[in-house]
Amino acid sequence: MTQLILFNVMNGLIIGAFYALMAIGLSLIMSLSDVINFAHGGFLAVGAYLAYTMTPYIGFWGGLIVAPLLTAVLGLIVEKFLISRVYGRDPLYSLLLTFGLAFIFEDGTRYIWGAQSLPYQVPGWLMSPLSSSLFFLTGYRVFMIFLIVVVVGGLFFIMTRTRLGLRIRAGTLDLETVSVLGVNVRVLRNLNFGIGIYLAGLAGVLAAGQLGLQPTIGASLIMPSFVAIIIGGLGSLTGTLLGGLLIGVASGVTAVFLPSATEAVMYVMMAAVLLIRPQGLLGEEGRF
Amino acid sequence: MTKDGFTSRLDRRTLLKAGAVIGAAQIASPFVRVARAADTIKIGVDNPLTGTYAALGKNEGIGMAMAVDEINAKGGILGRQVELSIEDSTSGDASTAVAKARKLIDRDQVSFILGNINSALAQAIANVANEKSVFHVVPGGHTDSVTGSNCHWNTFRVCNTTQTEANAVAGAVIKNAGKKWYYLTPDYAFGHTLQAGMEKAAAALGGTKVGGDLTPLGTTDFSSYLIKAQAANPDAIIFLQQGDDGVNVLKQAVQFGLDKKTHLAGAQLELEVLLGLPPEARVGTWVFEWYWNQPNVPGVKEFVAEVRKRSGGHVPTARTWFGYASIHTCALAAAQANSLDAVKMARAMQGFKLPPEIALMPDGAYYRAGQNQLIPDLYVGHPQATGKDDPEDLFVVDQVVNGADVSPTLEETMCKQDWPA
Amino acid sequence: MSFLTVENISKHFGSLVAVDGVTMRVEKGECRAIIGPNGAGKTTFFNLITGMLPLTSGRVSLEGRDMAGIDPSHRVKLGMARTFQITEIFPELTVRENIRIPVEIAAGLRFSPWMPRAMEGPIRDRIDQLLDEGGLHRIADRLAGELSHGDQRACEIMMALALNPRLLLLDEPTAGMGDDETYAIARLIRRIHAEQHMTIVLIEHDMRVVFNLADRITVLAEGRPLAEGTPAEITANEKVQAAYLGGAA
Amino acid sequence: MGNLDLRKQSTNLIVCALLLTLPFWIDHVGSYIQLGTQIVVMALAAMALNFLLGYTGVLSFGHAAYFGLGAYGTGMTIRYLLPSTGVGILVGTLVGALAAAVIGPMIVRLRGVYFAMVTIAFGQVFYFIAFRWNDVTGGDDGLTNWKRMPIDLGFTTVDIQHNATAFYYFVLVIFAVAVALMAFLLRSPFGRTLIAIRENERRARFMGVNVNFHIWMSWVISCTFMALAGSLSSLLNNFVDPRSLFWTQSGTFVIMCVMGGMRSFWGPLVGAAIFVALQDYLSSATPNWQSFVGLVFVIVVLFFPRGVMGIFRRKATE
Repeated sequence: MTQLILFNVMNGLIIGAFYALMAIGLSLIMSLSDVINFAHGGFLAVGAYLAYTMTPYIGFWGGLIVAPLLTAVLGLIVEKFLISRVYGRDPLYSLLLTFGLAFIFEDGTRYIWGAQSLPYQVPGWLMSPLSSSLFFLTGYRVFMIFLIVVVVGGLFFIMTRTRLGLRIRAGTLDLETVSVLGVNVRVLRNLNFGIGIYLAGLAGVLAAGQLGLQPTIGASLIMPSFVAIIIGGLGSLTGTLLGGLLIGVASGVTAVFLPSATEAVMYVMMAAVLLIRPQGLLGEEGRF
Repeated sequence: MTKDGFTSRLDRRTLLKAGAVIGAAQIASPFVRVARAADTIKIGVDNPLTGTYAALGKNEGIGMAMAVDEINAKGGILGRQVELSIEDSTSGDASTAVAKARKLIDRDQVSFILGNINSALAQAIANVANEKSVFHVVPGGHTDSVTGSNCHWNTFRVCNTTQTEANAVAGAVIKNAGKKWYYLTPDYAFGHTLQAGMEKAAAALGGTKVGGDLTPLGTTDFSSYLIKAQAANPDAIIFLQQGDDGVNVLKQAVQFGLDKKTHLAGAQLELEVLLGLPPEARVGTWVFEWYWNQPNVPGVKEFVAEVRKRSGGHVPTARTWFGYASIHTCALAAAQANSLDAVKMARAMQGFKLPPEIALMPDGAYYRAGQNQLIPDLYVGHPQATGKDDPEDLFVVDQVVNGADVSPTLEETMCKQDWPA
Repeated sequence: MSFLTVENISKHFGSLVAVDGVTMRVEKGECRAIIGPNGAGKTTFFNLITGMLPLTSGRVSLEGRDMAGIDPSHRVKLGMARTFQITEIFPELTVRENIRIPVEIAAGLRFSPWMPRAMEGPIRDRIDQLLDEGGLHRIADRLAGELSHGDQRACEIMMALALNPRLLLLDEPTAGMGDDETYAIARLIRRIHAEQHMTIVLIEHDMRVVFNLADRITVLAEGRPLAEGTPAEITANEKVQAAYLGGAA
Repeated sequence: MGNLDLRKQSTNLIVCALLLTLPFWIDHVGSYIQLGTQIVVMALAAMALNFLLGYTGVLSFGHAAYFGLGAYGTGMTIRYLLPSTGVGILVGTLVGALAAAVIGPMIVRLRGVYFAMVTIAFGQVFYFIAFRWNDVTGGDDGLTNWKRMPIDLGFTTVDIQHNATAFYYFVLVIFAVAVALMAFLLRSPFGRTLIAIRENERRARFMGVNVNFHIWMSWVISCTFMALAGSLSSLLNNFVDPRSLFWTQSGTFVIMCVMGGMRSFWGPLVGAAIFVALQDYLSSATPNWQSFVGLVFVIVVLFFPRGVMGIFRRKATE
């Protein structure tokens, strides 16, 4: 029994890291642009499909590098021509816009790549478990964690050490002041959106390695990401990371005792957090 | 037929054909549409085009369109051309499916209604069709109740009941793996009945259940279930997930190396799922409901060739055949009864044997009287990582099981038909 | 006991000290002006009094009642009404509706799902009276968002007055206005002060307005009180001249 | 002022006339009566949402949950407790109201996108309950094996079970009562206080309005009418399934409000009519209907943010 729980805790961390990757991208966009990007799952699917399409030509590794970048470029374009047009208006409109885009993305991927699940192949040596007793630790999952750690670490570096990151963080706190200081807010939001979408694209490629590649691949990941953001603290990246890991572990452990409550448990956690600490675990007061 | 919408093409083609019958001179006339509407026989299709079952729905659609063309080429139904009215039922929104069924029946005045892949939606449509007394064919929704406890006189089903599938495959799993089974079952009506069927079939052969979990429909990460399953140390893990869930769970099980520690098996497996799996995950013991590579059955080769023309080179799956057989069932029912009256047609189909060029299986297939369930052959076997002669030849049939031998008896199905007085 | 007592209040934003130990007493019926250079913490000071921001330390009391822990909306019920530096009105409603809402709230109808018959007349009269006093009758049926800056400000002041406050806090009522508008607003405030003996605290940049209206003046600089006194005393105060008036004059 | 009143009255009259005569003309415009009933039900839902969205200025993206609760409440009452349509509606509506009342305090402190996000997340809780609690709700298969019952009025029985037109008028009567109630509330001092919050929350707060409490009340009222709409929708289909509480359904309600015009009382009705008819048409016309629905969202947001009634109104004032 203890072993089973331990397994599930570790497994939950792996799933949680994945939720966090999604959620951090969403959270970045939400903090700076006040936009809930419902199309995040759609971008995720695009990233996965692009990687699938490119793999025969540039291999798994090439796809892993290029596909998220291309997705980010698509993100930059969508932001520039569509989403940026609703900045400054009632947040209602940005929600509806990305909601509509989510429809278009899902249907578009189905139109281009078909409704049939596609087999996305990961190099053979990554596919096997590392050890026979810890069989759920496949090479791929360990690699996934490694990559997520590197990327999230890189993101935190960008956010705390580079000019772009400092401006984004300042912008999330007080956009007016930042614009007064001569920062081009349009460009800032555009780049920030691109970073968020890059993370979605990367999550897509990683997801395709262990899930069937179908147009709805991103849809089921959006809600856990929301919950991760709410639990972790609106506007706090560290909080979002923590939130993702927490719900991953919680649903992993719940699967042992009460499998039918694996989703419910994260919402119960969310309700508890909202009651006790409405700004989220690491959120700042008054930032919501 | 490429990936873009088949409805639009279908409409255009049927329109042209209808036009040819009415007379070339009238094609340009604005009244063609009206004339066509009055003269054609409409078959309503209420099947998924979007969501999880979109791929299956598309394949059934290809089979349906092909059958319609064949029928029209031979003069149609009762001398009238046939036209499909296709509605997207969505993959799981029963309210939409019901609304669409009512729309097809009330507004489009269809003579037949087909659907659905999702068992729940199939049952919901069956109830509407029964209320309106419309001849209904379920191409591919498997749950037992449709031709069992909730059966209707007017609802016919092409695909098998879950119990039949379970009976067909249970022996092979016990032989290949052993008697202790752990179930991973999708948490909805289809999954429940399939698991019950497997348990029953296994019990009859001395198999036991060592554990099981219900997984929600649409689960993406099955790892915690797999960990539990592995901990129970079974001879075989029985996967009852379908579609995308099936792809996800098998892909993850094989990544965990479970195929090397225990036997992976299940009941129904579809070519669509195999195609979505990476080669190393194409493992286990399963049952197919129809398979395209049957070199000794006459007519199959031609059928495959024709489907390839329409699907961009892809082979037919069981789904394609379901759609094909469903439309032919409608045409045969009308021809048999020489009427479009639903009661007469349903009476005419009791015990009706499909002609071999439509059944396309060694022992043929017939609609069992009193239940309206098609009793076909089933194909027990194992997948292969890559096809030898054809990349889509991914299944090896070890044994063809005659459905008559593995179907539950009419009493066991609990079907009580509610014929109108 | 003074009407409004502010004792040694401070507000820190992290390491930034916006208001640093300010004490002020305002008597009933007094018109007090608060002046100071930009960044002196005047608006923060206002926000502390009205409860929009929590105090870091110190005490605010109205007629001896400690305001600690009392929500801004509740402070309104206790008699505090305010306007904002950037006019806060209901832009998509007409001026009449803008006035009507606070009148109904003041009449205790904010939860009322219907208008009691007996209240209809008095409420209509009160709205008309306020429209008259604010000189808003001519524009009563126009959308507030479409009005000139001065008219919007007059509307906002009348909305505050509609609440029957005993203390009126005005944050730069003439900011960004031309001479005519400034004059009209100043006259409006003077009339309210004179006719209703309203206690008024106002932040103002325009010294003509300040010296015209205020009974006493408090000068803030860098969050600290620099001086307090009658207009004449403040004019004479060397510290103030050095820090503020000197530069401005 | 006089002109405006006249126009308002004429809008009311046109809406009433169209709805009352719908069964007589709907077949002639290539549609069918169930679609008409569907439009009225969706219109009620959209107007219920607009009470919060358009008149209190609070952005809920999780209203489908209360729609679904009403539907399940009604369906389960008729199936398990008492085969009475009236009791079913009552229970369904109360269940929705109760859930909203309990959840309200947890969310009224939030604003804007955060409010939207938390309402979605809470809505999902109910979705998962309906989805996972197979034994009671039927899970993904939906709640079946029950039917709306004829209404016994004592002196006569209205057969809404088999007569689609009778059911349409039954729904229309409930719609009329609900809409009249909402209109009455919005024209009261309470309603004006809500509008004050929409217009300027800070101003409202500094007028002594306990904003969070008022938002809570508006939320509960809105969700109650939403549950009523859900209840009617379950009766329309004799069926409920978990997708009626899925968050994407909430988005559909929001677009109905925006498409019709959030600032207009009848706007959501117009939006619901357009959206339901359009979706019905598109999903028959093309398997790629989702793209077109998505495109409608984008076009409305970018080009018609004030909705159909907004366009009319602008034209009229020009």
